[in-house]
Amino acid sequence: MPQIMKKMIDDPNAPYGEHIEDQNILLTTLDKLLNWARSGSVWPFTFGLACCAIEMMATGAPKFDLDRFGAGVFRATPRQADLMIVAGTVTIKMATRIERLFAQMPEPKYVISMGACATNGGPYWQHGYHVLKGVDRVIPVDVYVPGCPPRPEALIEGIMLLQKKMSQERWVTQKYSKAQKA
Amino acid sequence: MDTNQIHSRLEKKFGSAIIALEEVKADPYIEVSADKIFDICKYLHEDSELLFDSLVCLSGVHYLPTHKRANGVVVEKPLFEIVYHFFSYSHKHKLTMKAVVSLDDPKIQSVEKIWKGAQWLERETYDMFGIKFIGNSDLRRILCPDDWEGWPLKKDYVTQEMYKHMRVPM
Amino acid sequence: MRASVHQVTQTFSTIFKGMMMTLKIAMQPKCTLEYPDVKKSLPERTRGRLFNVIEDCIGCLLCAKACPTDCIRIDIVKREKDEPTPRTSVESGEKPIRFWIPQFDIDFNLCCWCGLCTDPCPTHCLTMTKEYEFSAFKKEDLVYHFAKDSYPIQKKTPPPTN
Amino acid sequence: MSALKTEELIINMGPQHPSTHGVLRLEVTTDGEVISFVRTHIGYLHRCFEKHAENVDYMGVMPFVDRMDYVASMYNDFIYAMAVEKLMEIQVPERAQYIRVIMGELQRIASHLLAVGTYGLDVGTFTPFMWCFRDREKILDIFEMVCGARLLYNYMYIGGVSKDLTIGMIEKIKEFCDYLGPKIDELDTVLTYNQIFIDRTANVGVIPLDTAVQYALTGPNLRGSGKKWDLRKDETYSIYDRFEFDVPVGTGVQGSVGDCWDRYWVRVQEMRESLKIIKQAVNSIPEGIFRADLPRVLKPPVGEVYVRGEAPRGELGFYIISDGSPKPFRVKGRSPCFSAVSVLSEIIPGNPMADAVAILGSIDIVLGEVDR
Repeated sequence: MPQIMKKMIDDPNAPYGEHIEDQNILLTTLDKLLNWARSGSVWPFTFGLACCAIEMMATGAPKFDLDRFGAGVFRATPRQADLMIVAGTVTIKMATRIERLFAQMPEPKYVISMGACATNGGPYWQHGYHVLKGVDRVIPVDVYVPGCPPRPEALIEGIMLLQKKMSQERWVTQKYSKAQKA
Repeated sequence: MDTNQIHSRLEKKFGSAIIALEEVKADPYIEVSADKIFDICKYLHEDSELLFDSLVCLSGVHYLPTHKRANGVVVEKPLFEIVYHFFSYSHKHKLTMKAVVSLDDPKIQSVEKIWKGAQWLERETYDMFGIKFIGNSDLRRILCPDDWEGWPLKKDYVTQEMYKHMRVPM
Repeated sequence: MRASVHQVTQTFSTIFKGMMMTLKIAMQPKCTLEYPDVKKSLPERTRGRLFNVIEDCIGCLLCAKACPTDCIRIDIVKREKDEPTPRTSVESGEKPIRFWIPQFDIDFNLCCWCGLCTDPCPTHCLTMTKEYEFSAFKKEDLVYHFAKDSYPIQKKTPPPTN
Repeated sequence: MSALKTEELIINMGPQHPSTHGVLRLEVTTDGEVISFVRTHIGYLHRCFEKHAENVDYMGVMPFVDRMDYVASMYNDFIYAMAVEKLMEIQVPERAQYIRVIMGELQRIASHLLAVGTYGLDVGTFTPFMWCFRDREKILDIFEMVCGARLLYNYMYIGGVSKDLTIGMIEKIKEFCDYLGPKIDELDTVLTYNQIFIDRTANVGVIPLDTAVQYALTGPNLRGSGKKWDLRKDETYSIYDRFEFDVPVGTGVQGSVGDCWDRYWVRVQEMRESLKIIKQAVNSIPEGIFRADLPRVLKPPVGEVYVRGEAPRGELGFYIISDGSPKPFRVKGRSPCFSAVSVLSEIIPGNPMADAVAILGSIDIVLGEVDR
């Protein structure tokens, strides 16, 4: 699996940035600005596999409009997407493709495992010889959305959870703060 | 024409190749010997009385010694059953036909020349059971990856432990 | 020449009609449900997350048998004769509880939300709530343990290894 | 100028591609624009339905049947329940038959709305997708009110339906029928008779009738090629003989018979016919029990059955072999989309890439059913 730049992240539930030694006012505000921009425009990658893909399309459709979160722009190529919503059952024949597609995505990339099938094999875990028991066996997953299929609101809640997690990250501090270099 | 009339008509034409007509719960079927399958299907397709112009479904079934077949006969030797469902749009009648193939060398003639749709159905049966269809122009696995071990739908199938670098079982 | 003129006028007229239709609909009220602020009032039969009132559960294992994906793992231990057998609550028919239930886990990574487990339950303690917002950062948070840990005997069947 | 040495490219369209309606991979050999050869790869969503059906009891197979054609899962249950009932000779009560027809036809409209909406996306328009999904959400609300789930219902049990249809729900369905009629006419003005859409789909991907029969195409794909064949009318099952509706057939109005426009037009007309059926069924639904009382563990007699019905995508059939035990011995799902995908490698060559996308959208496939 490609070496992912370590997302320096604290406990997502902890309040913002308490325990970083080098509290530089400039870097943290830059971080906040960067995170606000990034989490406000998470571009998902059209990656519909099975039934959850229909609910993902329903989330993009007018009733549960995903564009209100800036995440409605479904990009078809992995090069322009920064969130892969694995929506549906991951079969073994498809797993090798998922790895390649995940590797092709530009670096700050996130994965939402939508539905029971992508999380742990779902209803196909017992006799599904061709089903991969959970997508986190091939790619790292950030948020698990339960449901079979999850309601569109559950997917939106999952994306909001991801946005909360993204806003905790500190790319700028990690790159320029003195504490890191020492 | 219902299954009995079709059975008598086939018996007149092919004699011993038509093994039996089974009056089974819900759907009667005709059992046929496997090596004459191509001629029988050609006759079913071309005969003016039958005109089966659509092969609706082709499925494989695997029996182990303790299992009971649809007509209640308990199987002694493990065998494969290939079931053909035909339908005729012009005469509006249907037919279920079965052919039995032994397990050690599962071979049967392909009917792809008669119904083009049969190619994929045969490929799927080959993928699931390992029954070779002689004459199928492109006999490859269709659902499982090409380097998958074993025939998944056989009753005694055991999943392989690893596929490339992924653990298959739970 | 005449055909191509007809073709051009035909194109513009149909597109114009389409655009007018779109403009008319753009003026109509929106059908968007602003999710985090406005939550849909779910109908009464909605099948959300399962919930089990453990006090009413008599450990009959009917739900685990009915589940097509075997995602309910129950572990029951028979009570001795002399022990007092508590009864379930009034509305569930006051059935005697003859088993300790040290483990009642529902693994929502395997559940298929079909509702087949709620039919055979004799005391109706296993029902489907309207809860659907419980995404998590870790997979283990989605395995829900309903058994009370105060039971003396702790014999847990391990979940399938991942 | 000496003949330039040209070389054909092999491009993989899929398994992740916005227009393949799921995980289908077309290995396309093209000289850059016109496709000369297509090799279709499926199996990327093979979820071992038949292996599950052999290890779960008859009622437990229902959730897996739901997930075969996950866009029209109510109709999969309908046909699977009919197959088991024919095997066990169960008499389904009248009210349950009416509820099944109402729910089945609502599911057909929802499935066609999705097919028509995504076909608009394939051909390049975005508005019909939004309108179709807005209307489809109204049907999903009805389904959620009746059986509790939005997409995979597990609503039809063997012997009837799992929950009754109350008066309030029947009112909601009547309300929806009046709501949808004009909406389909709106769709017509925006998409069906839009000249760009007609130029993109007429005379494209023509499937002649004998090829359609050779590849066992069924449903809107067969009716688009001019064959008036609908299992609800010609091989009547359940209570479809009590409703009059007519079967739309492709006549080559905009181009030739059997082109993409005809298949699309057949689906739009079928939505109107389904509305007619629902209106008649809702007005004449009798009172009574909604499920025959059956033992919890169903043990059908030894034997086999093949039952087929007119699912939104074509003739969906279930071939069930039972050996008397509570678990089916073998269940084979005959999927209409499987034969629809097999015809691709014959009709796509010779068309440019953009038309291949239009043809793929017009045969309306769902990969859960192709790969089972």
